[in-house]
Amino acid sequence: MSINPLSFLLSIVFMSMVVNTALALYGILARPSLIKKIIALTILGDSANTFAIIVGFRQPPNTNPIPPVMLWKPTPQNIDYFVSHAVDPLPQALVLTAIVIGLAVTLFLVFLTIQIYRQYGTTDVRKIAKLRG
Amino acid sequence: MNDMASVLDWVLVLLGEVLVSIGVFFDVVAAIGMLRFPNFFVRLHAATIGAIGGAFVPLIGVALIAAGCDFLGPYRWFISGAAAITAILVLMLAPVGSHLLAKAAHESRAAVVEPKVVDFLEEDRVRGETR
Amino acid sequence: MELMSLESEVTMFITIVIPIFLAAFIMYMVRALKGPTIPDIVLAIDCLSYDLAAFLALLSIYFRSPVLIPCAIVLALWIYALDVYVAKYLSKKEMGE
Amino acid sequence: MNLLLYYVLMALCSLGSVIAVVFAIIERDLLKAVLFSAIQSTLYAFLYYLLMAPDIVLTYIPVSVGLYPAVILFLIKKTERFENVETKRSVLLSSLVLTITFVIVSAAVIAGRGIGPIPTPDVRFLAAWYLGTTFNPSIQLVSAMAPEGVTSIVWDYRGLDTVFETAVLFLAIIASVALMRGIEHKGVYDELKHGMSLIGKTVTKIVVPLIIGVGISIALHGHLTPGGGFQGGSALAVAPLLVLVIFSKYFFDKVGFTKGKALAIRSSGLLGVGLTSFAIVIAALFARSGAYILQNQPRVGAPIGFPWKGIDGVLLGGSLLSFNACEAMAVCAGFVILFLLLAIPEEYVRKVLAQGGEHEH
Repeated sequence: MSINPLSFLLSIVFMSMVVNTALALYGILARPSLIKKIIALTILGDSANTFAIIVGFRQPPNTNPIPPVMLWKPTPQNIDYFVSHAVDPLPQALVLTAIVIGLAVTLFLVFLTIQIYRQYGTTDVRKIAKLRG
Repeated sequence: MNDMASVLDWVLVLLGEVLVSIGVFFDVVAAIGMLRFPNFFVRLHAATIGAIGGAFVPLIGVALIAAGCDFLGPYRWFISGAAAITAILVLMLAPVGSHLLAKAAHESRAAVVEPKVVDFLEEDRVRGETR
Repeated sequence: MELMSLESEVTMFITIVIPIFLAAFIMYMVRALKGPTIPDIVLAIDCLSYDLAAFLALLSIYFRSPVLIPCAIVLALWIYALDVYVAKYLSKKEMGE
Repeated sequence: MNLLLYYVLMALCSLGSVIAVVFAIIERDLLKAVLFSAIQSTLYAFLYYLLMAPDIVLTYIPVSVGLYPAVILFLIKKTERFENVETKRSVLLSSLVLTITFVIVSAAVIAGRGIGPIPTPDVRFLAAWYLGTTFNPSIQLVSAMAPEGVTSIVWDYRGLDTVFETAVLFLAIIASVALMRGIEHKGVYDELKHGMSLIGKTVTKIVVPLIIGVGISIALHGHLTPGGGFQGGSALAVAPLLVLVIFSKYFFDKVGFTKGKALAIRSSGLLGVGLTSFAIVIAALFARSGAYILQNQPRVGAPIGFPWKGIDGVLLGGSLLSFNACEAMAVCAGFVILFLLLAIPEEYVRKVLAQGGEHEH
């Protein structure tokens, strides 16, 4: 059994993102502090975004890929080179808006958490549940 | 291609490589210092070397290398200028960041001042002469 | 003696330099994760990011992609903000005062 | 160009991010957890750089290094710093060893047995279509005529998606504003009492124009080099936040920059996005021809389009330029509103809330 080193190293990147997602889910579901939940939520979002970008990655033979920005005059040869070497721009365009919206949603959660602290005097969900019941 | 590279390009590239080598040396030295020094106020010295020697000097080197690399086409001036701007930013921002951090750490006693002979800042604060 | 071309010389130089940078980054990472106090962590992140900015500028030559260089400017500018926030947090005033 | 080195950089970077995430999740001191997640963000930004996504790096660094730690620090300062759990050092070490082993072993299994060569040399057909038509004068009727692939997709090929995403963004901001309604605070700025040290203030006076310059150039060059409205807007939002932290909130009261003015800037940005998306339709009404909403370049049956080339062959990018400028204004002003609300002193808010409760009930 022979292992292609490039494939192995890219699999490490992919599996790291899987592990990060799992850790972030643990943080969201099992940790009591609301602030820790917000931190874990942002890590979850970033890992999910990274999956999308890895999907758009490519490896042209014997050289590195280039970003999806065309720097040369639009002659047919240059366009051919660009199409055969640039990475997929679509996941990047989707992730771009996801990051900014993620920040806005995080800010909303921050305001909610502050409001909860004003009402109950704690950010620990176990204590909040006791106070309610 | 080989003959096209002029002497000036070679001089720029070699000068830049010397600067990058110096920067990398400082970088490793600063990292070792960061790891080995005993407490925060001593580590500030290593941070200075890491920011100025390890980032400012290699960035100037990158600007020179990029200016000499004619295989990058006309866009090499883009790399060169941007690297020089980054170098100036690092030169301005890194010391101020460390200053603010050190002042806050001293004020809040988040890190111990050691080795200490005399601490005038602390005495002034006790007498209420700083704000 | 045959002279090396400029392009292969630059590529070889950067290939040699990258592992040394990596060694420094790993040492900074160890300090940033070990810590013991908050200012230590921030200082290590600071150094790591400034050096990373230099490294990114070097890599944009290595990848022959000039459009990658703005990332270095952005990283060097915005890591300063992290220092400021943590310093403000450590001082006694509230964040907005 | 050594491909092995390139992939080793990527793998080390992601392994480092796993270590940082383990620390961030296990750590009990929330301030340290935020800093560890900042390390993770820096490493992710490096990973995006290596995956050749400069647009993402330009958005991700201001958001996750410049804005997000500040927000969480505001939150921790207003609430509490320590999480109420026991953490043992052995748990940390064993989870570190476990995760790293799992990553390496499973990667070896995938590479050896399962899914075949993962780095493919080709992209999907749709991506090849986008790349081939983003800047192609020979087929102008289907081209976006802007050399930046990502911005063309954001505002031309998939413009309607982006308009609705903008709507989601502003709903989230409006919801936060609604939570803090009826709370206005004003104070007098005192140079000696408020803010941080003089060195910090002086350098910030130099840096803030630089940040604004970088932000505006990222936003307005979005159709030529990596950048665009979202990137430029989130980069610009760091400047007011720095002023807020270093000079204090009362400095904004002194120069007269209030929540209402930020709201006006945001609304005019949104209005600009709306006008740009209907501009060709309005022009076509006068010219008596067909047109599409969100149209950029001339299409079949709709001959009017934005100019893509200026004098001396300068690329204008059609409607992308106008969209980017308006979106940057709107995003930046939206975040500034939230930071101004976050900076109101907690004591004052509690006082107002207590009084308001008495009046209403």
